[in-house]
Amino acid sequence: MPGQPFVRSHMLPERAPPATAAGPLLWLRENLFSSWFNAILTLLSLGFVWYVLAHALPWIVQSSWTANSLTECRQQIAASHGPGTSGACWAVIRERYLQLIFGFYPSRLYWRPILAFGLTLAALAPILFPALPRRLLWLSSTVPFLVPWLLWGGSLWLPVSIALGAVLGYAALRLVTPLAGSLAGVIAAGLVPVLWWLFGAGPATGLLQSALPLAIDSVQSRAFGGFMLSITIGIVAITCSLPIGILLALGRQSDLFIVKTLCVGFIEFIRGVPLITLLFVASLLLNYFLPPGTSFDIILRVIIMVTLFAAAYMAEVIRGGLAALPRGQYEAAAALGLDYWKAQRLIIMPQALKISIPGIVSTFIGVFKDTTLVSIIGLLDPLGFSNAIRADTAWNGIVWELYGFIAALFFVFCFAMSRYSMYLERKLATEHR
Amino acid sequence: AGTLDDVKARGKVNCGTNTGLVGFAAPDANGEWQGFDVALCRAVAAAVLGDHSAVEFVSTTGRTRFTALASGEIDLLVRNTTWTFTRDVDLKFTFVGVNYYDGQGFMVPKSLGVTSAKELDGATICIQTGTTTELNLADFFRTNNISYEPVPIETNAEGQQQYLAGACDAYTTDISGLAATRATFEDPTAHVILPEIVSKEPLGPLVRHGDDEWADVVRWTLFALIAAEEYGVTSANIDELVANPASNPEISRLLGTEGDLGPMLGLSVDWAVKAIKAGGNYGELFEKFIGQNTPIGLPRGLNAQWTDGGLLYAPPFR
Amino acid sequence: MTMMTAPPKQTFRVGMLIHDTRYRSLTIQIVVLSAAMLMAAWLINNTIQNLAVLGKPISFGFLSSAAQYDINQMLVSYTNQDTHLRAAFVGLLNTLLVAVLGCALATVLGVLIGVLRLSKNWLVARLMTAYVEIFRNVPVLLWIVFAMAILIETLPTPRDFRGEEATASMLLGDSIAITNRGVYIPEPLFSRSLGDLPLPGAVAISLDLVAILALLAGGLAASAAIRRRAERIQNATGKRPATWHLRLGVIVLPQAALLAALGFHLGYPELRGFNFQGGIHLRNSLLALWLALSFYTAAFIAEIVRAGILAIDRGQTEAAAALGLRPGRIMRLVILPQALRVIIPPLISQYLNLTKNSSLAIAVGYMDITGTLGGITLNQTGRELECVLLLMLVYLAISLIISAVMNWYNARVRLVER
Amino acid sequence: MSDPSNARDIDRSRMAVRDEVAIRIAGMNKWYGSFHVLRDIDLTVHVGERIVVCGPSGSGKSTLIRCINRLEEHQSGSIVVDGIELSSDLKNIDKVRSEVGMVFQHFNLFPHLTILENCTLAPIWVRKVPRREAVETAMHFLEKVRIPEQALKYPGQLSGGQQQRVAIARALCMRPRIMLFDEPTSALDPEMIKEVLDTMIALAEEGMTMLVVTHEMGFARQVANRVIFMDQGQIVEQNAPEAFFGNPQSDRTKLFLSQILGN
Amino acid sequence: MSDPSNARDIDRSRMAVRDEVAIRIAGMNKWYGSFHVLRDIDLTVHVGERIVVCGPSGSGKSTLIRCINRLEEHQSGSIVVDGIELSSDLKNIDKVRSEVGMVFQHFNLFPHLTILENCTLAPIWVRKVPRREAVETAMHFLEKVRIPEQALKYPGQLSGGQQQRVAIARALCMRPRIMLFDEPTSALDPEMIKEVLDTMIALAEEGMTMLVVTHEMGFARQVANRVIFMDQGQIVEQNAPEAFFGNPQSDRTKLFLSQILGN
Ligand SMILES: Nc1ncnc2c1ncn2[C@@H]1O[C@H](COP(=O)(O)OP(=O)(O)OP(=O)(O)O)[C@@H](O)[C@H]1O
Ligand SMILES: Nc1ncnc2c1ncn2[C@@H]1O[C@H](COP(=O)(O)OP(=O)(O)OP(=O)(O)O)[C@@H](O)[C@H]1O
Ligand SMILES: [Mg+2]
Ligand SMILES: [Mg+2]
Repeated sequence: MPGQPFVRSHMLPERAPPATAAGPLLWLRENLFSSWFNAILTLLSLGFVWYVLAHALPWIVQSSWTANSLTECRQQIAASHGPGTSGACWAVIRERYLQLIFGFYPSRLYWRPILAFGLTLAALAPILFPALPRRLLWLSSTVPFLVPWLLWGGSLWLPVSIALGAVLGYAALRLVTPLAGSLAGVIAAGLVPVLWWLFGAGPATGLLQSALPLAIDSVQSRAFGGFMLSITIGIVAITCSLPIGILLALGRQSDLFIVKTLCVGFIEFIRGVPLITLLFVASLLLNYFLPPGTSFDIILRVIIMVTLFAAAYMAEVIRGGLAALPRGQYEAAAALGLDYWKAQRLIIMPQALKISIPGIVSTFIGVFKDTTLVSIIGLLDPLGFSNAIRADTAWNGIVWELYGFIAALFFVFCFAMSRYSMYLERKLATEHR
Repeated sequence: AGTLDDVKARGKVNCGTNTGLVGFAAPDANGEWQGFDVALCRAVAAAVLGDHSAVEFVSTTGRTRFTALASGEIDLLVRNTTWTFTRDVDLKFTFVGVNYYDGQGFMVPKSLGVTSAKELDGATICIQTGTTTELNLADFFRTNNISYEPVPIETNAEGQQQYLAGACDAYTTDISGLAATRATFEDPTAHVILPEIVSKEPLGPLVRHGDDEWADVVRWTLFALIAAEEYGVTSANIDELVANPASNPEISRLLGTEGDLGPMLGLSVDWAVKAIKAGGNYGELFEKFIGQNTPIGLPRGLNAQWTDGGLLYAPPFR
Repeated sequence: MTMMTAPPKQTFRVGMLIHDTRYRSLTIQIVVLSAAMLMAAWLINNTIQNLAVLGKPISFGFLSSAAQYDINQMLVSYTNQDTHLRAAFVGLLNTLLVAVLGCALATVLGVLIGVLRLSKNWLVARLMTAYVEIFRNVPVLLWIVFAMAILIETLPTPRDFRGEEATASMLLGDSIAITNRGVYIPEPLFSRSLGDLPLPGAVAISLDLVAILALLAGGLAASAAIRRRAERIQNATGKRPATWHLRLGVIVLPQAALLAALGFHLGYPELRGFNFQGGIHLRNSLLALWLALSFYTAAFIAEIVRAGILAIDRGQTEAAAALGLRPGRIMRLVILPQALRVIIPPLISQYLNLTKNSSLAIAVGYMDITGTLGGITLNQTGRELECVLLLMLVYLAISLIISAVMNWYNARVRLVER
Repeated sequence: MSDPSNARDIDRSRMAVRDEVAIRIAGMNKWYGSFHVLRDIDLTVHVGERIVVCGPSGSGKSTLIRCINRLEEHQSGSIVVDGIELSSDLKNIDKVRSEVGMVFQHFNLFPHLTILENCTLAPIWVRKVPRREAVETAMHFLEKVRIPEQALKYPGQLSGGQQQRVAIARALCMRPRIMLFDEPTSALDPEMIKEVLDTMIALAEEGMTMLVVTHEMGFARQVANRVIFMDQGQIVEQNAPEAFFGNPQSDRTKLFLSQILGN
Repeated sequence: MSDPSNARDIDRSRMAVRDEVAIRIAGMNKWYGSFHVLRDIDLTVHVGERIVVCGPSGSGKSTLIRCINRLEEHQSGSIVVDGIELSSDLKNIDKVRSEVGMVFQHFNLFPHLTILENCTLAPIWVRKVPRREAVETAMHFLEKVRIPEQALKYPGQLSGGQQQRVAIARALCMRPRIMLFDEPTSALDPEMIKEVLDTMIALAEEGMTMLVVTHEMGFARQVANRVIFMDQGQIVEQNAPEAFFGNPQSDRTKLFLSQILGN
């Protein structure tokens, strides 16, 4: 018999679920003890957490902050916590944390790297957080010239004349394009600044400097060390690798066979070898490849190699962004009469880069972590510096405190950045495009 | 242009050092490099530029040190580097002298009960790589027909850590390094340095091949420090000796109060005075950084003046 | 259908090199190619000049001279009288060894952690998140030196095993010794060994191993045959016979027989002289590198696995469940085949990263190819250019092989789309 | 809204409803956390009945039919399917699931398997049918849904309508006695809706017991012998289609119908 | 299918066709690889003509109009647009593209730019119009498509119909003499189709030369002065709309019309 017609006369109210379906007990049961297997896992995890804390906490807490050498540390700890207690000797961090952070940078000039770092953050802010006013982008475009000047010091006119190169490139683009077409324009825009930087910038700086001396103390890059070195290498490499990476990605996407082959070859080569071999190239071979007699500073050489390294990875990230753009965007741009470079600049790149930001941030984290490798070629990054500190008679034999401090600093940086990139990924995923 | 002109034009000496070796080179809490090797760099800077702080220290590893020198990144390398035939001839460097006569030895815990390196059959031995040490070690064990387990390590700090923790039975490196390391132990007396010295390790500063003017400057700066000790010239009495030239003409020539040795080198007349005043004569430097009164506590041994039965022998200043 | 009329002939003008799409790409490519060649020529020319100035013409002759240094861990025989080339080969094998071990452990850990991160158990999921965050946000080099320090500082020395009041003891009936010089485990020995099979290049392979592997291959083939038979039966009758005991049997029994025939026994490590002797010695350097690389990479693999599983639409599980499939079968027949497609490509690039990161071995003195060819050989001979170039070539070859495998796999499993 | 009634005449001869009970739900309640989704559901479905469930979005339609093959758990009340009471006993669940076929809004075909493999997977692994036989059954049902020629393609190569027909064939291959449909046409383009509805009508003509969540009122009129209207987790009204559409009783039903038909 | 003819009366006064030739295609062939997509196309479009192109899927309609502004290259024959022969010379291509506006099926608005920026981008960068003027023009055309109030929003915030109208405005801002439309309404929901068609009708009334690929037969009847039917890469039939719909000559046309109108 099929069911009878039925009409509900009154609507039922919503009722609370039965007791087994809510409350903290339910939470415990569902999240920690939902089955015997889960219960075992929970107990094991609790045991593990307890084990780790029981060993690490006393060591961290029963420590010495004031000693001047490892021996003194041991005495102090034995005195205050009883003999045989093992405790951390944080005194080494107290004495050396400035060195671990700034290396040999002159202490009266510490404000410069701090200011530079702050400026970098400020410049990144409008790029990273689209909600901020667009006018801040002007700051972003001056910072790449300002920050190196703050770090290395010297004449103010040097960054000015280097920035002038960028201006000249833009001018060349605007001048040449109407006369000789956009391809010639782009070539001119690439060539003019390079020529200027190679031949014009030096004399111009000299001239300006003699006309109006404006300079701050210059600091050799040998004085760079500790975290400042890591951050400098990381930021400079990422900033410089971005344009190279864009060009490589465009090259790899293009249908010009030779261009494509060259780009693919470069990218795959760099990605195929470990960074440490590239650092060997920087420290051992780069001088062979340059004209006899040229020799420049190891940190610059390292930055060059790390930049190339980052550029290859960046190219792949940006290629992913380009691939994610629908073909219609290219076609619509073409149908409006935009040529290749204009379409790239106005339509494609702004979108592709935005999609790629999480990938770029991840690349940056990777490069930043990899800067520790420079300790292997003798640069005094935090890890390298920890060795130097351990070579001091007073601190010979100290291990965990230094490693712990360095690890904690790296963790704070990288964790913050990875959170940011996750936030971006979520935002991009939900954003209407 | 020659390196000397470059250095003068630059106003700084670029000096390659170790990334950190107790007593020989390490940055102190103020970020100043200190140590026996470092002091030689400072003396050269003082001699050439008149300012013992006009030095840029470039920390180098075993792998990068020769490239740094060959490429001109550094002007001289003072990094406990052993003078060997191939380095001098094949790698094309010029060793200008010896600032420390060393030899490779072994350190073992007393409790091991070993009294000779020949008893180390089957032992685990920590060696610092990138030096001649591993070659000497291989040779020693091969000639004595005994086996060993090498544990290669990158830095002295790690070697010490492994040795102390018992991860190796013996630690081998230059005797100076062993002594320096032992000195920092909680209980130095619990460790012995075995009598065998398995190699000759003349450690000295080196410069590039083919720049004899610069090699001379470094060479004679080193000799000036050595000679100063021989003649009793110290940083304490040097001012007085310059003011009242002594009867010893050798001292006068060294200090520039007589003759013009300095200008012959392309330096000022009082170059040696500045070099000695930078940190003291050889003996003073030795005592200050690695000698008996330092935690490192090295005896002079081979590094005593020839007059005391050592090997230090500065050619005449004339 | 239609005659192709040839395009109208146009007279060529120079301007067309830039304006005409047909010539333009050619022009660009020629410009780029000549720029690249000029650049290369410039670099090579500089190098030649520099080498001439230094008096060190490129030559690989040093590879055939005696290395004169010892390597503590080798998979093929090596003495300090062997050549630099052989030392490099020993290093390469060590690189491959740690890479293979590392990939295996990283995969196991990564999968475990990735799956546990999705666990309904709140505590476990949190712990695994903490693991992932901690490991991937601290540089791998730091982990390597950290691991080494832990092994050295926290484990007992061989001395602690000695005497009446020994503070440490061997595990599993005196068969495994965990010391701060490494772990000693029993080694397989054969009292009736078949001897070695010499191969060209002074490499020798143990015939016992060959026999065991051959028999293992045979056993696997037989097992596969049994599986195929089970499948045939299932296809024919719908019932799948239980075959695991048979399949296990054909693998295990012949092996056992062979081992008995070869006189297989274990060589236990024992404390003699300064060290444990006998057994297989897993050195600290290997262990530290292996553990650090594996734990570090496992954090990344865990994320990949998690993403791979999450990438499979819930609908797939529901549809399979609605068809009456059991959870185990759903995992095996529906989820895994799909998730693997998502997981494997990034997984392989993690393998690649691990292999490249193994070059950090020098930080703990593990003699991989960077430690031999790029380390001591380079130091002793002063042949930077040759050593570093060779080193890069070796890594490049490894990478290219791994990515070739990856591309092959990707092409094979790509989902068919419209 | 396409109206399949023009397309062909329906053979109602075999669509008789028998007395046997296929599904009996009594006093069933379900909560998501503390949100009360299904409230005191009572519903009896007889063998051969074709029931259309409709109602506003979020009213619990999907949840209801997902409870019937226990893709969701209910917290109180009872559900008996084909004589088997649904409890947390795994065996019961397995039995019920192989008696009840389900078709989803988004098809949920397995993209890594061919169409044929999609259809034979469950018979082989759950029903333990020999492969040959499974293939024959699969081809039979693929013919029934009129796409035998696609058997060796992959789901990604098919249009949406074709995929949904495969999903129906896949469910039929388990020879279920009851079929559940959760908005089977709402993810499809208009041209494709018709082909899927035709397939479902053919199924109804063969006397299959069907529970269909859909807003295709043409289909409901033509095929259903009962329409159930749900709102806020409760059954508000149920009736034969003519009565339901012609003379809705409840205010909510009227409102809903005016919205959906006015569109 | 919505029928805009009910919506408003069409002002045909300005829709006269002039003698001037806007597009002349002669003996044009195109291959994709070895697949012959367009075969011996001959077509002359006069200034002010409004041509509707229809035909089954895959018949080459899109390819044809994409050839006209050289989004695709043709391999033989000639295409002359507004007196400019399309060759591989970049300058010609640029000129043609700024004479010819194109509207795509999927709008292809630039999602990172506001509506206004979408409309001013090309005038500023290609036509080198001062920004102020470009904005004025843009607002003018946005008013014409009746969404001036959306000017500062982003495309993602607009409905499909609004987006398509913006796409039309964007093309118009370049002040093209010819407009190409590739199925401008097929990605839209039925309610939105009408608003876009209305916009296109308004454009036609102003005498714009238009080539429209569409299956909106109501639009064709009302606006077109020629309907072209394509199949397998060839023009099979062309005629005035009344004749085309009332009395199709070719069998293929008849079949196609029966399918599309019967639906
Ligand atoms: N897994 C879940 N957890 C919590 N709430 C849920 C879950 N699934 C569904 N709900 C909620 O339960 C209610 C009923 O959902 P259900 O999917 O059954 O509605 P529906 O009638 O099928 O609606 P629609 O027509 O949109 O499919 C909705 O309010 C929904 O938000
Ligand atoms: N880039 C391409 N490469 C190869 N073949 C293509 C390409 N673009 C289109 N085709 C093929 O050319 C033929 C014509 O395509 P076109 O897009 O012009 O058809 P259409 O008439 O617009 O069809 P629809 O109504 O589906 O849009 C189709 O068979 C299509 O598969
Ligand atoms: Mg639903
Ligand atoms: Mg088309």
